[in-house]
Amino acid sequence: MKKTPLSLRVPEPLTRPGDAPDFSYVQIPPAGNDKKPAHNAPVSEFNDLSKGIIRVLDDAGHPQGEWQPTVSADTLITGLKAMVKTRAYDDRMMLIQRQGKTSFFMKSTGEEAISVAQAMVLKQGDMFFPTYRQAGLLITNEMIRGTGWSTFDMMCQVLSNSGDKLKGRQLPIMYSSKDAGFFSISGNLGTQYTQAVGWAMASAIKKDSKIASTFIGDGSTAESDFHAALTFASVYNPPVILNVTNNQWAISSFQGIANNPETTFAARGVGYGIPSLRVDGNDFLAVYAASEWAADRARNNFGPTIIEWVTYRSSGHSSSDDPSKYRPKDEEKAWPLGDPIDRLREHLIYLGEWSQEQHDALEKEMKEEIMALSKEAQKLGSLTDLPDLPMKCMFDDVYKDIPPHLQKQIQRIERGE
Amino acid sequence: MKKTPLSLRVPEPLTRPGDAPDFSYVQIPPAGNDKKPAHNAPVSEFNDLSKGIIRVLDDAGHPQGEWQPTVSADTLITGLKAMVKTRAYDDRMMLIQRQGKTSFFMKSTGEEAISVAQAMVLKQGDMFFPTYRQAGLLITNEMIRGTGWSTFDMMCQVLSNSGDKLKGRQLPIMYSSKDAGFFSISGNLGTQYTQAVGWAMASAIKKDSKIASTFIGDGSTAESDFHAALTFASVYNPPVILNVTNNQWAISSFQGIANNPETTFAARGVGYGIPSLRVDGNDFLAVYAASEWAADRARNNFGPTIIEWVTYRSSGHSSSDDPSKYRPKDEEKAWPLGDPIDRLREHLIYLGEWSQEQHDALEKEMKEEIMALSKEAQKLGSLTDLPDLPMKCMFDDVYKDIPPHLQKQIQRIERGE
Amino acid sequence: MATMNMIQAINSAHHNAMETNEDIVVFGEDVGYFGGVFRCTEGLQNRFGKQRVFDSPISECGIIGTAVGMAAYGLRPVVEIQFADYCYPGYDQLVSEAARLRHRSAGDFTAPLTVRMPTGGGIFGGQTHSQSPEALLTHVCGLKTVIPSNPYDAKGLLLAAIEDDDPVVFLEPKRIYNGPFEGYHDRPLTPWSKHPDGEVPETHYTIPLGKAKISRAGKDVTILAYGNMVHVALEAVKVSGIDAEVIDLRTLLPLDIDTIVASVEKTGRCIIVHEATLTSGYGAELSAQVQENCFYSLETPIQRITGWDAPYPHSQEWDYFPGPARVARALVRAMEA
Amino acid sequence: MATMNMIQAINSAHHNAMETNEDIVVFGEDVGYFGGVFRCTEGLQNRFGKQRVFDSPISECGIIGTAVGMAAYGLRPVVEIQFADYCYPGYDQLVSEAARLRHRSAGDFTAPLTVRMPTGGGIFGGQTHSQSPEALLTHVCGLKTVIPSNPYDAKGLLLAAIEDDDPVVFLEPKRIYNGPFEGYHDRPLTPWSKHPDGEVPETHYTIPLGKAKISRAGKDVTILAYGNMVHVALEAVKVSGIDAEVIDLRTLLPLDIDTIVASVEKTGRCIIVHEATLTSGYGAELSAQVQENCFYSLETPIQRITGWDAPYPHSQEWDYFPGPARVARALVRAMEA
Ligand SMILES: Cc1ncc(C[n+]2csc(CCOP(=O)(O)OP(=O)(O)O)c2C)c(N)n1
Ligand SMILES: Cc1ncc(C[n+]2csc(CCOP(=O)(O)OP(=O)(O)O)c2C)c(N)n1
Ligand SMILES: [Mg+2]
Ligand SMILES: [Mg+2]
Repeated sequence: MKKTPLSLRVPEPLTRPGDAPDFSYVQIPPAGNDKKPAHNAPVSEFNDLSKGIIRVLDDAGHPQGEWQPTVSADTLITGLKAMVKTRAYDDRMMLIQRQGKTSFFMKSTGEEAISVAQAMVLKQGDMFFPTYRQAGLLITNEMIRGTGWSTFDMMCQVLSNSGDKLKGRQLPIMYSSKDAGFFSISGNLGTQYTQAVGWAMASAIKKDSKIASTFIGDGSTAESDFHAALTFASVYNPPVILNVTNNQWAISSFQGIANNPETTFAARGVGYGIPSLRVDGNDFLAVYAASEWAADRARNNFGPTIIEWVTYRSSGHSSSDDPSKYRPKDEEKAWPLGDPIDRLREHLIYLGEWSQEQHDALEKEMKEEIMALSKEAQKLGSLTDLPDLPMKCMFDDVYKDIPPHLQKQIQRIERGE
Repeated sequence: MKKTPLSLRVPEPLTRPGDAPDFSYVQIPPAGNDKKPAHNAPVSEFNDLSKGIIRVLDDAGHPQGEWQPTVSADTLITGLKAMVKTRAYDDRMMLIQRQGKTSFFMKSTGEEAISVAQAMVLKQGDMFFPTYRQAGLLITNEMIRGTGWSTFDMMCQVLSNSGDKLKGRQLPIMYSSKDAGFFSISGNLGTQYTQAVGWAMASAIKKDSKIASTFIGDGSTAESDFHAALTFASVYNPPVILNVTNNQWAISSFQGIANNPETTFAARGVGYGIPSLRVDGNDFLAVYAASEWAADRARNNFGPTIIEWVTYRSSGHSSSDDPSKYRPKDEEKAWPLGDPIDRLREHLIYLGEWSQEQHDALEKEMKEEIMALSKEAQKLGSLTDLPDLPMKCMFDDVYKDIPPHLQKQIQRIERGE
Repeated sequence: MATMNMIQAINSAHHNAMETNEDIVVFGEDVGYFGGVFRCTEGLQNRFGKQRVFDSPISECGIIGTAVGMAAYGLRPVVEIQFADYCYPGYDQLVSEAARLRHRSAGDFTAPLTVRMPTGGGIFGGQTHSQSPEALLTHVCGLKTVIPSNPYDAKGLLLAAIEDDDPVVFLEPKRIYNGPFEGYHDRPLTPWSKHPDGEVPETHYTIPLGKAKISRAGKDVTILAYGNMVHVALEAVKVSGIDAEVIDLRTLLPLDIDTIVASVEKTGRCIIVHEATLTSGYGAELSAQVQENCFYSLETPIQRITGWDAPYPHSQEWDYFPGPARVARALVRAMEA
Repeated sequence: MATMNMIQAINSAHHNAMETNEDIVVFGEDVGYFGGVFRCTEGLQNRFGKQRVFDSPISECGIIGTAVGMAAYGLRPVVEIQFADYCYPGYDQLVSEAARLRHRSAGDFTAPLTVRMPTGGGIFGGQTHSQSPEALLTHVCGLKTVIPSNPYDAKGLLLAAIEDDDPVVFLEPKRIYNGPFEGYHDRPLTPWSKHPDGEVPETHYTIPLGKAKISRAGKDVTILAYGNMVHVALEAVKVSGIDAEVIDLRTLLPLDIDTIVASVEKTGRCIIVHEATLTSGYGAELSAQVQENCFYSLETPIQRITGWDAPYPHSQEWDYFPGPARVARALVRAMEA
């Protein structure tokens, strides 16, 4: 056998700044193609479902195939509203960051369907373990259940102002709302994945009926916690949805730095013996249906499901990022699965339940609502105009009770040391 | 849909002490059944190869099918000798431990084919990153290449005596021999897996022709490094063999605590987009063939291979372990894939290249050789009879040069502090 | 009252805790059917069922990470890391998650979990079965770190740790599981049954976290020690004949500085003993605090008698170990200087 | 000689090292095409090719673990952990592997790798972009830990680290990437171009590891500082008007204790400043060593002025940060007591 000299494969995206966008690497099957398996189907039935892309809405906005969810137009309109509101929120808060009123912000533009639809599917009492790109969970929860953090609360957190329920402790967007079923976001990537599995194990141990759902980015699947979570989920079969948001980018690294082209993130799950779906994340109906399927599966004690959402991070990674440095400008416009808001709007118009006029009005309304809220929120201060938190507030909640050594540090501060 | 109340699945082995052994969970296909794919076959060709068990020797010791290696009888006899020697070594050193001459020992009884055959396949300059259960790598290397550590050196390490090349620093069996292509064993499970991938990446970066091979146990696949290694291997395609020794047990935990029955350890690899084989680890010919296939693949720059070796840990986990506490007594006798030495012996006898008399003579010879060596080694001391290492030896090699703060600690010792 | 070694005392604490609180779950490598490699969880699975006591995959990351999630749900996980040397793969979940959750969520979520880890050497375990990582834990605000020196304290402190609403790391000095160890590896070990602190109630009791104990009153030098080093220190007092006060810290964080200061102000001399490596060990913190609080009382320099800055060696274990002779010599120096 | 900020100096060190040594490879999250989120590796991939400079998966465990393997092969990996706060998932590979390999194999295998990590706060990064984990590194025998305070030192120390045959953690105080920071967040930052230590040769030079630098000579108090706190200390000297000697440690392990002792013996007073949390911070070790070595010279207690024992807060960042006013007050106390 002739020897090829060894060399390292260093994957590169198809295109870089200056190139025309090229998404030929994303194989897009027609909508309605895939079977919907039984909740207790053997893992072998998921070989194909974890490799293709489950789609419901076709390019014309018509629903197709077995995965069509049973969902009322009202529900869909609520979903549309929550997506539009999330986008308006993102845009406004990024502006506020640009104005220097806070330190940092992150948007989920283009990925709104995922958190909004899944928030609608899960129930009060369930627990999400999100990343920083699921603001839609909180916004939807407020809209449909009115529990937990409001959009106003989120704004105050972003501003670190006197209305911030986290007392200015966390970086903007690191929300936490137990009442909304929204677990405290960590800055350390991946850790929430294992915790969600633990939370779901606890629910099972207590013979409860609550389920957990957690999110991770394509890039972050490389973290150790991804593996720990899948291993424990594989072994103990807890009621958890393990979402992988494959938005094609991890800051400047494309998804090929986390996985090779011969597989998918969902296919990883099958390797662990866990049913796994790969789904069009920009198709509200597909997200709703797959989430509902996984939630039902979990609630019926059939165990975990992995769902890879194929989507695209339309905006920069964060307020600190300039994506034009590493990917073609306007790449998001070429994303072949479109925009989730546009696609649900088209579907509703096709159903005769919505019109472009209504849509324009909705966008205007949400923009104004967010604008008004953000003005209110700024009245409670911002990072440039810090609330007068007593220094000792820093020491609260380090422990349940302030131990002697922290008391002494407070005294040092009080003594003017 | 009727709701099942949630509950945690806590896997249990089929049998426990007092029960009759039951290996019905191990599905054993006939020998010779499997295709041998091209070295650059797409990952999809490994779906079946990662689920079944690749076997060459049938129950009568006759070789079958495409995976038969081209290997001379002499080579096989060398392999047999190395396996018998490894077992004699293990037995003797365990005895020495029982006599209190050292603190600890671990055997690889029943798993000898894996390290012996793979040591024969790899070349001088390649690097193994083993666990504590691959003493056969060193013993074989000495036998066929005469480089690196000898069996005598291994004994001295186990005894922590004045011949110990590791200066008594490491727990017994934590060998290290660069010249033998045997990386320093770590007590922390799994870490060698990622390192092997890094070493292989280095070889590729340098356009070298050397390959790496690493081992991990079924239980230890749960560690974070397993995932890091597979992720990096999936992305950079380095020349590495990723062996998983599934010997059914991890101390007292059965393999079902690391994976669920709907998958295999090899199937994990396919999920990562890495070609993966599941092989009868007690079939010397199958081990030889699969190792050769993976080594050729790596050396030709086609990248990593994962191999799950289906085998059985016949002895206790270590000298500190009593397996009768958690599994049926004599479970090893019921192991359906037999004993690797017996099976190769039967095959050689079938080939007309070996006889029971020769085998008995070999076992006697190896026993005596090991006994003689161990007597020699004990002349250099043992843990009960410690060599007079100067205290400062402890400080050597913490850094390349002894830094001032360690010099001061040596001075403290010298001053009698 | 029964006679228990430290393993039995720890086991008994689990029994008491689990009987009264259904939210306590116990898991870790080999802790289920087998009862743990040191047998601390023996019999628990049989008694409390597999849903509450089970084996875990070999992933310290997964053990601590799932425990954080369970604790956030409302359970009280008590997990075992097989050896403290193996806590590092789970260190991120401990430091960045368990320790931070209450603060970062302003009390919205909490992580009341207990992480048990056998610690320390003296068992010819080589470098990866012998380390004492307490300094890597005490630097982490949000964590509490506890280390008992005898069966009575082990049970009372473990029950307090389990009932504590903050994450607690519970270090178990494995060298003294079976008996107090004065540091003479070549002499037979006295079992706990012959020691007053081997008398352990079978019923529930707690020893408050954050309170040290004076193991021996004395007036000439203060010795700060914890875990197995308490016994080494007591032996060093005997050997040296110096009337030292031996303080068993019991909880490293939060530290009972008041007891320490009162003693050092009395004695004017202080020695710190631990088995972990010297540099940036917990002894450094103790030394700094004693110096800060007792500067004007100190007659001679505070000394740290510790393991050397080398990986815990296998055969040279007793060269590494800070035994009674070394501590006794330090006592003499403390009086001379 | 050119004017460089710390990012450029670090970048320049990479260039010099990679030009002359083909065995140097550079990788980490976003370090390849993009050149790192702080741009320290900008242009390296273009210049040295993708086989030597590349993006890595987001796995600190994988980054450090593969680097250990590469180093064992014979390469010299220089890897970036995007923020020091994220080193924990790779901590086991650092502590149990990189730091131990030479010793446990008696020199058979070694791990000459450099792990770069931006450290510290002051950038409104919240608790997970602000931590200073140096004490968790200095406790690890077998590792060296380096932290520069200016561009000139950054380049020379980084080249020394890369050329060192032991594993080195190179901490980069991100608050001073662009200019010295005296601790006034509300004043404009002076760029390095206006500072003498912003003059950096484009050619290769090294600054030996283990040697501290006297940043300001003085006779009344010794201030021990490193990284950005050196500038805070210098400012505190100005504010207080006290003639303090400021020692920039530069290497934390091995520590240049001789320079420290000489200074404290002269001044009789010592203040330690760091941004990390107090308890079991590196200041504890410094305090202990000063006390052990200079007991009879000390006139007043050694003080530690540090971050408080709380997670680094977002909005209260400047309440947490040990700024010049706090250090100045400590100087006054040091003189008064
Ligand atoms: C443990 C850890 N390592 C690195 C980082 C820095 N970091 C923050 S976000 C990010 C990229 C994550 O990408 P992906 O998981 O794809 O999520 P996305 O941002 O695309 O939603 C990185 C590397 C971190 N926060 N935590
Ligand atoms: C990080 C770490 N965690 C735990 C241990 C303790 N330990 C040593 S061997 C072992 C079982 C390993 O089982 P497996 O991987 O199946 O290998 P086998 O012993 O069967 O060859 C455990 C839990 C360890 N050495 N390192
Ligand atoms: Mg992404
Ligand atoms: Mg095993």
